[in-house]
Amino acid sequence: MSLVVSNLSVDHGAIRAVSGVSFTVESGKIAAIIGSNGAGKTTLLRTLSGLKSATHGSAQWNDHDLFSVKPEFNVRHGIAHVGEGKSVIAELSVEENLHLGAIWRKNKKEMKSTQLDVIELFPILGERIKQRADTLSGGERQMLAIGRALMSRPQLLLLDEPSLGLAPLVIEQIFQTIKSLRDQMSLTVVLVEQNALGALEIADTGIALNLGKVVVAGSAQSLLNDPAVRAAYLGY
Amino acid sequence: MRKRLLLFIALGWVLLFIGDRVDELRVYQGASIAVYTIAIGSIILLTGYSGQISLGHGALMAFGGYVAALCVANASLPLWFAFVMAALLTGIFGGVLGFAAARLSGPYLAGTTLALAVGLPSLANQFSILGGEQGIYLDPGLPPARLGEDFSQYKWFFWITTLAALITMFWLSNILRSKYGRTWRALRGNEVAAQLCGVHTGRQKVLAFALSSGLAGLAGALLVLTISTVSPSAFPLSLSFALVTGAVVSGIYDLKGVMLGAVILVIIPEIADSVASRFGDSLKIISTLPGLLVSALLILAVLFTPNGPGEKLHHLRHKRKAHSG
Amino acid sequence: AQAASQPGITSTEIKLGITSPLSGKVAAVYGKIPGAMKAYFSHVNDNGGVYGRKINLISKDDAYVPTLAVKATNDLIMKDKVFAIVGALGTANHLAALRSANLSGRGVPDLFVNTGFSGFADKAKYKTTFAVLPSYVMEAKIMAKYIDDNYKGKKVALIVQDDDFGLDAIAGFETAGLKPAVTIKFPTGADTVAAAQGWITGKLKPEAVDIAIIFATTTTSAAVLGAAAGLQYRPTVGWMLGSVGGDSNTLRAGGVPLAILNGAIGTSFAPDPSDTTDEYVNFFKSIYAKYVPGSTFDLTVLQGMNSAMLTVQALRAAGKNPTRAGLIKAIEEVVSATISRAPLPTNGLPTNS
Amino acid sequence: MYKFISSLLIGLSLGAIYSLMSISLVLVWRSTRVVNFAQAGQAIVSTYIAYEVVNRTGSFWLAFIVAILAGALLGAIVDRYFMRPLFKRVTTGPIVAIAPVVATLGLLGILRAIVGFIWGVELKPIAAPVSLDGYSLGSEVLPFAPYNALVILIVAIVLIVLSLLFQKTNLGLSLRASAFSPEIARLSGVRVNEIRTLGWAIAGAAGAIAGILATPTSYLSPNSLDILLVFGFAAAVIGGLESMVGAVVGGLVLGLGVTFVSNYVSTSLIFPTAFVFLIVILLVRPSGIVAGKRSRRA
Amino acid sequence: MSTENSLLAISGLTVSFGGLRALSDVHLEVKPGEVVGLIGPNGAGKTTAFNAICGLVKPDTGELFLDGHKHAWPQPHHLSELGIARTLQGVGLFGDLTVLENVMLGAQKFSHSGLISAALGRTGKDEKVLRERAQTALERVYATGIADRRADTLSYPDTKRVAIARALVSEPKILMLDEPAGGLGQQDIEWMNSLIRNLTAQMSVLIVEHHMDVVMTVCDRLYVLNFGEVISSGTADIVRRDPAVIAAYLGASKVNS
Ligand SMILES: Nc1ncnc2c1ncn2[C@@H]1O[C@H](COP(=O)(O)OP(=O)(O)OP(=O)(O)O)[C@@H](O)[C@H]1O
Ligand SMILES: Nc1ncnc2c1ncn2[C@@H]1O[C@H](COP(=O)(O)OP(=O)(O)OP(=O)(O)O)[C@@H](O)[C@H]1O
Ligand SMILES: [Mg+2]
Ligand SMILES: [Mg+2]
Repeated sequence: MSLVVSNLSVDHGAIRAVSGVSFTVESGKIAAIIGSNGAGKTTLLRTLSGLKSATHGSAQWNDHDLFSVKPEFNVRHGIAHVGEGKSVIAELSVEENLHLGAIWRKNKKEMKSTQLDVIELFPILGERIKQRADTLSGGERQMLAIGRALMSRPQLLLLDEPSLGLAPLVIEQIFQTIKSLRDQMSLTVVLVEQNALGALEIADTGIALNLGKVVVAGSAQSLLNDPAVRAAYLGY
Repeated sequence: MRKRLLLFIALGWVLLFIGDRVDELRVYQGASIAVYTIAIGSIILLTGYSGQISLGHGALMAFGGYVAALCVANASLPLWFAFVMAALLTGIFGGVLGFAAARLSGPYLAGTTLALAVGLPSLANQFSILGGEQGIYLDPGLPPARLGEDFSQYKWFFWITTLAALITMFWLSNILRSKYGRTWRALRGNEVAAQLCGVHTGRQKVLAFALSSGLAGLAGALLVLTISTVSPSAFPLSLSFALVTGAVVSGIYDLKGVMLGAVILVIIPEIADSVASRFGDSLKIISTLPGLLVSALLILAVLFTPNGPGEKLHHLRHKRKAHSG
Repeated sequence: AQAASQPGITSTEIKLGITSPLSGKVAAVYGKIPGAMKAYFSHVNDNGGVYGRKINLISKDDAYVPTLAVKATNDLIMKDKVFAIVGALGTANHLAALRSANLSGRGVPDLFVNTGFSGFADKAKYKTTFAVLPSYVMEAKIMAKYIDDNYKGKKVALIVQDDDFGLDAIAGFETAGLKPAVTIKFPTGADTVAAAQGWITGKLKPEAVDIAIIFATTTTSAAVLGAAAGLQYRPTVGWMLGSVGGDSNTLRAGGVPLAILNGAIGTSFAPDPSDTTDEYVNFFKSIYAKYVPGSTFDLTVLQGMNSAMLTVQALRAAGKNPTRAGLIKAIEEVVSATISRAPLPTNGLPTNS
Repeated sequence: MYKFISSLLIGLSLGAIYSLMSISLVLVWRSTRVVNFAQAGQAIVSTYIAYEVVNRTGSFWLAFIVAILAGALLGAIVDRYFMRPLFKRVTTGPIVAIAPVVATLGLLGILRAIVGFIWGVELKPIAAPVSLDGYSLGSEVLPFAPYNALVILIVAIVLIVLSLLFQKTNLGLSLRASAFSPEIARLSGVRVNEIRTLGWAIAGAAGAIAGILATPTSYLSPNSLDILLVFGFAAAVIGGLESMVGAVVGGLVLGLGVTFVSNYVSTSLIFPTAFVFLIVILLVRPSGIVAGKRSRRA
Repeated sequence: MSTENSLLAISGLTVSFGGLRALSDVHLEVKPGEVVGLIGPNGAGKTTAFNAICGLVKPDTGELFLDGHKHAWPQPHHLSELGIARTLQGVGLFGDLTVLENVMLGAQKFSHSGLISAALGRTGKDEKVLRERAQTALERVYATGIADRRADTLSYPDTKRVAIARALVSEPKILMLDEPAGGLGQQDIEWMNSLIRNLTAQMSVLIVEHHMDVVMTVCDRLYVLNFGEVISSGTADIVRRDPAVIAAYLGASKVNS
């Protein structure tokens, strides 16, 4: 039970954005992927969920080959992706955005209860439930995006910079939430973050990317203690 | 800038020289190309730059055509003045329309201009001064005597339309390169950001619509010159669509391709004609082929050179460089 | 020897050209004309042609749009180098073509234009143009006279297309001193049953008209009569149909019930195409059936074949070595006589259809 | 009074037909953000097919069903083999905004040419399945026949069925999500391509219904639905493009407006009326009568 | 409240959207040469306050003072003339314009040529002025090297630079930055800090930001919004220890770090 990525390379035209990346995330663990702007983090995640096609390499989630189907079917294998930059549908209401997350599941009752869980996690969404998503503040949208992904009750959650634009308290909450999702529901999380410190603090393993290549990988603790990592990504 | 002026003058000489060497049919086609050049230019300004879609430019051409014909037929004004009036009044009409249009976007604007194209010509029958369906005769007068005896009517039209097209293209290319062009492109991309840069977006959209209308009016007046008559049926919906086609084929964003678009609009029916005659003279083929070809071309253009031949060439050149380098 | 220098004339061929709407909104009505002309020319060609020359008719589509008519006419004259233009159709179109391509200045014969616009009779302006049909003005005058003779003082309504064709009719009725109580003008393409219901319930019925004249195309006649059928409406005296849209065959094919047609008064300047006793109709009909099998023979076909027949007569009259000028002269001198001898127009009187 | 009631009834019948075309345009707009000008072409093809069926079997209702199926199939084909490649290829530059408009116009031309080539320009009639004789009110016969009632009934059914489909099922949400943001919809497990094609198919069916219902009261020719397209589009814009109720409201408003102006002002003002209506309504409400809320700007 | 010596001040600002009150009775001022931070939880109304100042939303009540004088709420396109420039929370560059053109657009107010001279192609001088100003602005954000690139091909940090250059080029007296550091890596954040500090010689800065490093480093004073109300204000040190702010916004962990 694990996510296994091996020797993955991805190109944007002539630019090789991800180059020979391999790593494994054990089921029920959090992997933090850190790296500066343009390191290839987003590209990596988009490839895993199937939005972008890989040039080389493979990725397996348990027995499922992530690259064998279109993204809409990866969701059915329990893989949810929250895109970079508030991935919500602006023209739909908050509620519709949430329903969308569970749309491929037919069980309405289950959907209702999941929605309650999500609202408990982000109460502001409950207050704005009938509003169009584009009236939300930047941070509220980020919460909605995560909420939408959780609506599909995923086993593997791919999160692209969830802390972007969020208030410190909320970031902390979100990181705590991720942690508790892991602990309580044994959710596996691939967490891409600029906020390396926060991410590594909750993660089990850490991977630092630079120019598409893995520069350091190991337990999160070891990265936190690595002076090179501290200098490059943590700012102290 | 001076260089550009010289370029235009040189181009003018070349065109006139060519006009002297070819037969009359080509000269007539040349005049049509010049007219389409202006009309397509007006679409490029509007759609390519300010991002507004018009499916009703045929109606604006009709407006200009009527203005010019009225000036000549009723007020006996000289031709050049009639053309200036056509551009001016259509521009003003477009500006008024633009006040409504500027608040609309995308499909709403497309719908409104489409309704304009359908509605405006049939208004012509409401006013007897506009000559009903039969229209008004625009008497172009004879070419000036000093051009010689065998200087044909069509050559005269060719000179007039080509000169008008050159002047318009010179102005238009200047405007599109100036801060106006930049502003329109900007507000097409992000209206709020443009406002924060100090752009009065409403006013700029109206301005673009008015200028584009003015050009369409001028093109309409020149079109009327080449057929000597203005009547409501001369500006069918298909004309409006043809202009959009021409603009897309030219590269909607690129004034350089504009002549190409115009040439294609004129040439396609010719090709259709010769293909049809090869298939014998089935009336069905004669009547369906031109429509089929124009439509097919349009689709091929959006599919394969969506941003115009200019961009395509650019890419090819880069590829070649990349290969050789 | 002289003929060799004439455009469109070779020792074996006479090239003629026609522009007409083969596509677009009026194609359904007029699109058959070139085919009908070709049928007649084929018949002539198969019987030896004109002094041994075959007639070759080149047909161009103008979609009823003046710009396209100009282009097509220019192509015919300058590219295909036809000897003459025949049977051109549509007033606004042909006016534009005439003026822009300068037919009279170039001396290109412009024969038997298929429009009733009275202006084409102006020989000072259009030296080479000949109209064959009596103008719609004439037709309207005759109708007006008929009404005056038989239904003096009755309330008349006039339904016309808002274009040259309709304007001609209005002018004709006016000069004949008939003032319609109601005039309904509608833009081309807006002649649906719903619109016609509006005309009937909104104008004809409230005004209690006695005679309603439909001076429009078949589509309009069908729409109005269809709407009338649904409303069980009939003007107190009855309907009166102009020649263009009064063809009962077409109307019946379009589902207009026979009952409503009965008692309608039609004007037709050609013999009724369904009249099997008329020798010309039968003659044309057999030709058309032979060369265009499967197509219905209707008034438009008759009109086209008639133009073609006149063209052949004119060409014959122009002699063995036809020139453009000669052709024009021949028509002026000879064909005018021929026309008066020919059965067309047969009578100015309305026939019951 | 008779005149007024008649105008009202004519306007409603006319508006009902506009509504159908308008609904089909709204459906495509909602599922792919495209104004489908080819709809008139698709509808004309399915109506000609219906004409052939009527001719051969004499059954209007069989033809009606065949037309719906043909319309749906054609809609699906247009999306699958035409719009999808287009969206794949055209991704950057100012052309993106107008490419769909232009492409569907091109398709309209092609479909019309094909129809002209196969069936020619001669007018073809389709007889109405029920009587065209108006109901009477006292001594007056009204311009409202069983056929008009049938049309309005069908519009109502189409509206109700589609509204239920959209509001009570996930399909509506999937359609809108795919239209607004294919990527997010995909990430949520929506089979975006199939859903969009389905949207086009449903729209094609609605357009086919409009085509076959419009024909018995007029003729069929390669151009006979053009006016319907223009009015249907105007109706959709008046209605706000987003909702099917809006489409129907827009259709009825336009049908009534055109009829009243024609009957009370001038018969020749039909087309200008549509334009004036559009301008006036859009000046008051720039995104239609039944518009969604304006979005936040920054 | 004294608004005499402030560049910009708002008082009693209330904004609501339908039934939702996004801001209520907000007071805020910016003095010359000051960097003022506006912080608060997501949805507290920070961007809305910016939008009100910029004329992008219409306040229910409230007054605006510029240079100590009462001023009507401006229209967005008047801001540049009033000496106010703003960046957007998204980046808001014009994707198909080049970087230079983007920045030149921000300098539009220095161009005075009209349509006629543009048509005749006589705007060379004018354009040159704009170009030079744009170049200078790009130099200030160390982005001269990318002047000819199309804006939609830039890397994320570069877009942020260009957005700031476009704001700077109009020579504002007040620069409003909405989350300038959002999404930036550590090095770029440090660069941003020093840039903002350097700007204070020419202008005042009003900044919305969630990155506490940035806020605490560059801001002279802070206002904290929560549910549309100012719950705390003062210097960074005072605010970060305010229990209300900790509870509503910072969370316990930030206080000690
Ligand atoms: N659509 C694209 N086309 C071309 N190049 C791209 C595209 N998307 C990303 N790139 C390039 O690929 C590389 C990796 O980009 P990516 O977005 O994956 O980085 P990232 O680590 O997510 O950065 P950030 O922290 O800014 O989000 C960069 O050099 C970027 O310029
Ligand atoms: N146009 C609008 N219509 C309805 N509600 C709106 C609108 N604009 C903003 N809001 C609401 O007002 C509140 C304040 O929003 P605002 O964008 O000002 O928050 P913010 O403080 O900038 O948050 P963030 O830090 O997340 O960007 C939010 O709850 C938002 O949902
Ligand atoms: Mg990223
Ligand atoms: Mg904000």
